[in-house]
Amino acid sequence: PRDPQDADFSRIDLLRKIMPKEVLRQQFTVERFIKIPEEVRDAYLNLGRPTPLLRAKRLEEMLNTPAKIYFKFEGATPTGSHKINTALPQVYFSKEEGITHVVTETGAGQWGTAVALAARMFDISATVFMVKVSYQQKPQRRTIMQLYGSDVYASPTDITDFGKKILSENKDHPGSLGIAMSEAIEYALKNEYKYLVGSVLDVAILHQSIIGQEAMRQMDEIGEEPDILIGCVGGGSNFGGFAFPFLGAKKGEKYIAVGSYEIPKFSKGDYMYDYPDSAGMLPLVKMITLGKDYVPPPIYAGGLRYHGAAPSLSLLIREKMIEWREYSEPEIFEAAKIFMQAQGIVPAPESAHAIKAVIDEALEAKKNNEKKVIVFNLSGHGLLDLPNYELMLNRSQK
Amino acid sequence: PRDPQDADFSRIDLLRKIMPKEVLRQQFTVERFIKIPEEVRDAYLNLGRPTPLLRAKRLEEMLNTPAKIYFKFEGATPTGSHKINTALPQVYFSKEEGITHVVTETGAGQWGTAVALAARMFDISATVFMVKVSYQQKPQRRTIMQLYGSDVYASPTDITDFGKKILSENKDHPGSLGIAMSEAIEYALKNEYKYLVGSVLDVAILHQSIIGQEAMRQMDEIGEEPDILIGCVGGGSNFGGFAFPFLGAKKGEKYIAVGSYEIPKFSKGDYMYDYPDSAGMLPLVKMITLGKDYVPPPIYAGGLRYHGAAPSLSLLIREKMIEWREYSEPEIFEAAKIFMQAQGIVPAPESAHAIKAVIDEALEAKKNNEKKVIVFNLSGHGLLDLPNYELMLNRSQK
Amino acid sequence: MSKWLVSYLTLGYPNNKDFLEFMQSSVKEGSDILEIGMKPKYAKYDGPVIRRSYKAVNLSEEETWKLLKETREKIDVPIVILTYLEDWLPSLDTFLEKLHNIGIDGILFPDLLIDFVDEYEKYVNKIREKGLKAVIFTAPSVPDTMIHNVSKNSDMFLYYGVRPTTGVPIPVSVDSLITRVRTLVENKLVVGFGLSDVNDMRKALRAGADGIAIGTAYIEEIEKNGINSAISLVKYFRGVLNEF
Amino acid sequence: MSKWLVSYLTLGYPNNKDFLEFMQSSVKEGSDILEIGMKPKYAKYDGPVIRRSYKAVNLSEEETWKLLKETREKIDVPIVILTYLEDWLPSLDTFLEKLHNIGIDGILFPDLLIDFVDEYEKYVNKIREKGLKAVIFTAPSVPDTMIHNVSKNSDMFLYYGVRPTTGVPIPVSVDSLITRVRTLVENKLVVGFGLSDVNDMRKALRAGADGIAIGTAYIEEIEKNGINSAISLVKYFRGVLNEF
Repeated sequence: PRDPQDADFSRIDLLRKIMPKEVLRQQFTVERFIKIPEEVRDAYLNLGRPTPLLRAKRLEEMLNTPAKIYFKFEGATPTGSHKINTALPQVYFSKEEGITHVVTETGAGQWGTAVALAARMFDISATVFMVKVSYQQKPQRRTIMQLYGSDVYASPTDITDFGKKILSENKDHPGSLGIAMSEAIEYALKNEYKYLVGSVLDVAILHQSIIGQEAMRQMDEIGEEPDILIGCVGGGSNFGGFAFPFLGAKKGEKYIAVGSYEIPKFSKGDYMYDYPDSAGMLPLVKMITLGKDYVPPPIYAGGLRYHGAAPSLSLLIREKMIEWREYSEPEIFEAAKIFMQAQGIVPAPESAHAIKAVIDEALEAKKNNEKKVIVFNLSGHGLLDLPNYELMLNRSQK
Repeated sequence: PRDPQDADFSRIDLLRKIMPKEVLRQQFTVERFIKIPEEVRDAYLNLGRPTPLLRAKRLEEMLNTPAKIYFKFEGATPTGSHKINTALPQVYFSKEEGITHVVTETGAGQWGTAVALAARMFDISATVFMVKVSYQQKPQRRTIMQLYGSDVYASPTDITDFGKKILSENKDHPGSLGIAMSEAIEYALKNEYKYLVGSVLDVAILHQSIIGQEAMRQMDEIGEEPDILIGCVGGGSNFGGFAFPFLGAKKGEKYIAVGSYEIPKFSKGDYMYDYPDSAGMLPLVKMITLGKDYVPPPIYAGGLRYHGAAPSLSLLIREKMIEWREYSEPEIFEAAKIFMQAQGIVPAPESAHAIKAVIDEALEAKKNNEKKVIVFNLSGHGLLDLPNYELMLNRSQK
Repeated sequence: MSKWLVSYLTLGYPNNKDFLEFMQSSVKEGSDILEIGMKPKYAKYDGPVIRRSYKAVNLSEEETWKLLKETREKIDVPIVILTYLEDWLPSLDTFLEKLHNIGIDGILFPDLLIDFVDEYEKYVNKIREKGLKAVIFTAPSVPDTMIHNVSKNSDMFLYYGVRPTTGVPIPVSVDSLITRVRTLVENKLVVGFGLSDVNDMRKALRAGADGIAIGTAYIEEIEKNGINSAISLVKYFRGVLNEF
Repeated sequence: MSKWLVSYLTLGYPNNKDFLEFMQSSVKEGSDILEIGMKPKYAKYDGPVIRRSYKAVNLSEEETWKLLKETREKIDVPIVILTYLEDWLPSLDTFLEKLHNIGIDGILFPDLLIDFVDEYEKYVNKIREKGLKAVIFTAPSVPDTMIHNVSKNSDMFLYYGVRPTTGVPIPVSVDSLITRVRTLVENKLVVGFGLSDVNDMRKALRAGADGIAIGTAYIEEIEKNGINSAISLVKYFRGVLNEF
């Protein structure tokens, strides 16, 4: 990470002020393995980890492929996505440091939900700044957070200077992730709370590596060796958490990171230093990026509406150790439908990107008559995205 | 079962015409165990069965109880409730008999969702008559069914004589479960399709007994002996499926069936012959009932809005082998919130009734300092019920 | 010992004359026991065919007893009356005495174990007090232990109805059902109340049933082809039984 | 052999006179090697304190070289220049020749392995060609195998910066970090670029570091209490090193 040229303040120094110490330490660790604190393990257990590794047998049959398809189902966690994996340790370390209150922002709501639950589990308070349009359009996400006991504000709010400034310019501002983040950081600083970060940074990938660690063990238990590993990429934490352990253990021959065609970071992005956040509050990192000011089109896979990819993932893609794909919304809608009809599970639109790549690889294996073992990360379920699916359904019927 | 006095037609004979033969055979079987066909086992596996048996450790801690609390999580199935357990074999037997199309009705949508998925998995068509108000208020349930590939109609429709008749009397009729069922049966008869039944009948409980069978095995595996078994009761299939195997194996000392205070069948119902369906199309069965014409108040736990309880369950309650409880909506909302905050999982409002009983029993165990082992069936998740929770939340804040 | 054929007809169906003729010919063609249904107020556990036969009958009380008496006089095999206990509760003593007086052998209440299970012994004793035999009706819905206990308590034979109602061919696994119940029953076992085709009959007999009760099949035959055809059916069933 | 104290100051900070005085006194108080930072266009990998020192300096190119020459003449311990390769790429040959001509010993480019990793050997060779020593900068983000390889290729010592940036006390586990890197480095190992308190220093030394580089601490001291206080700090750190 580096600070921007002619920085008005040091972003790296800011990290130190807003992040829990242990989280920051882990962000910059070089340890190969970091022990999960017992309290966090208990919390994982309590929420039903390990998540299941399932075989998508009917999908194989529908595709008539010689490939075997397995998936790690992170949607089986109570908050419906992998986000809880890093929310828990971050909240735990906060509490260990005597912090009584954590703050974050959320766009589509999955990260906010995870933080809200983690805070409840370790009995500390949480405040979530939720982008106002999401707050209005995804009331269910807001309801869950509230039921978990968090304070949820529609950002921009009038409880931060930054929010007030935005509102004074436009009373009806719909909000943005950048604004929500700025508000969250300001709110954390002012109250000496801690701010939690949901993706992109190495520490988030580190915490998510429980996905890949579990999956490797589960594959061992059923005696399968993976050939192809696939995940979708928003910031990169679910992909990295899933694929890096396999990569590190040299298990697998092909790793595929799947992004959105509408947000073409892999095909059109540059590899350069850029802000991980659109607010420009965090230190610059070197990554594949469309630029922090890039405005992602409003695709339904809200979690992929991100301009960059985590530095480690970006480097591995540059070094050609990881391949990438980009799929369009109609393609992933079809893939999601096929998967639903085969396995019953409504995938998150984000995860449907991975599914599309899985289907392509399975068909490729069929063409070549190869008995590949494909494993992918189903990072979340799409039960709270059904209104989006309905819109896609209506569109596809026209 | 019996036909009504002065019946215009034999309901028992109608069963024969509308239900798949093997389903009917199982309805009246006296076998202690019935083998699950391999194809159905494969389908269960494909959908992630066995569902997990989890320990609610944080709930224990929050209640500071010496009791241990376990729950069987049927919400882990892709359709989010136990309903798929009987939809799968019913569709499978239909297909085996050469049926290409199944029909059913659905109120809140869980049963319809289960049938839609089961039909897709065995590659036959499904038509679901969904009560019009639900169709409009629960578009997400409708969307899932459509994504699974089913035809979903808002009942009353103009594709059945019965629907047409209702519509001619009131163009804007909101529909009812009775009307939807009548339409489904008429539609099935006219087209020589088969009609599938979601609860109350013994065959549904038989199929649901996979819940209890799995749970017993899982308890054995962790070396625990259950003392108290708890489930909620709509028609009785999730409760029966969960508790009867334990009862039959003489595992446990106390079985508690939990209903809704607002639908006081246990406290105010009679034990008598009554129609299981409000349309009066099915044979009379002897059960605890508020009468088929009883109109349940609009509580959020839609699955408990039923006038009776399955005959076998009713008898066991009469014989005092099973206890009952009834809880009000504010009570179960509090219980749901406690559970969410302890375990993260949003319970279905129906299942929250079981949770309330669990909390009461755990507190009783605390009072008596008894190390009871409580096991309950979390019959479904409440992710698609969040709008209801929001209403409850708003109401409780007033 | 040959297997029993228990033949049923609703009293007065399709009319008094044909009823009497069927009864007499039925014995001639091989019925071992006759069952006679007395039209109830509410045929709770009967299927649509039997119910149709009740509807077709319109005898006054006087005519009912007269016909029953006449039947008894013309028939020399045992006669068992089938009717619902519920209907006769207000005047049970008188009713049973009357049956005994005209020489009826036994009585079978299909609702005895279903609706009066807690006091069934009281009624069985009452039936015997009045000089009649108490034939007990059981079904798959009756628990195993109870079947075992009542089987010893039933006079003449234990009646086991395999289907939830008569005349509706609900699919049941007759072989496993009878194999199972045979082990429970310490008495003659007559299977009926819904047996509809001869394959099912053969299965029941192979599984150890001592006899078969037929009713619906006769009524349907009478409806379609008249009394003579139904009499031929008795002969046919006798033939099937004689295979064993 | 005693542990090395490598002391850093930005060229011309806080002014030419004080800079020179600090450099000379620093050697007197026990610095083994001096590091001199030349203000870059963009101090990519420096923390806020070092960046403030750059901002405070405003030397023309001519003044820069003059001051550097003067420093060299007054100092008899090795001098290593710290500056960004990126800035000097257009005139790298001239730049290196000039450094050599005034008697500078070595050069350290913090961006060499980060932004020019694929061609770092080319630049190391170039530095040596021009008669200078190439001190290589590594950090936790550099892969283990690369640390091992470049460590053999670094002149004088291998520089290992433990924190992602200078002067910001990001929590790191110095002991395990240095224990680990010590096994990889076949060379003298100098640890710095963010070491801020003496506990961390002691940990690094205990874990096998051959020396410690200090910079941010001096600048913060100068900012707060002036040049003399910073000189006392050199003495203090020397004392800590002498414990080992």
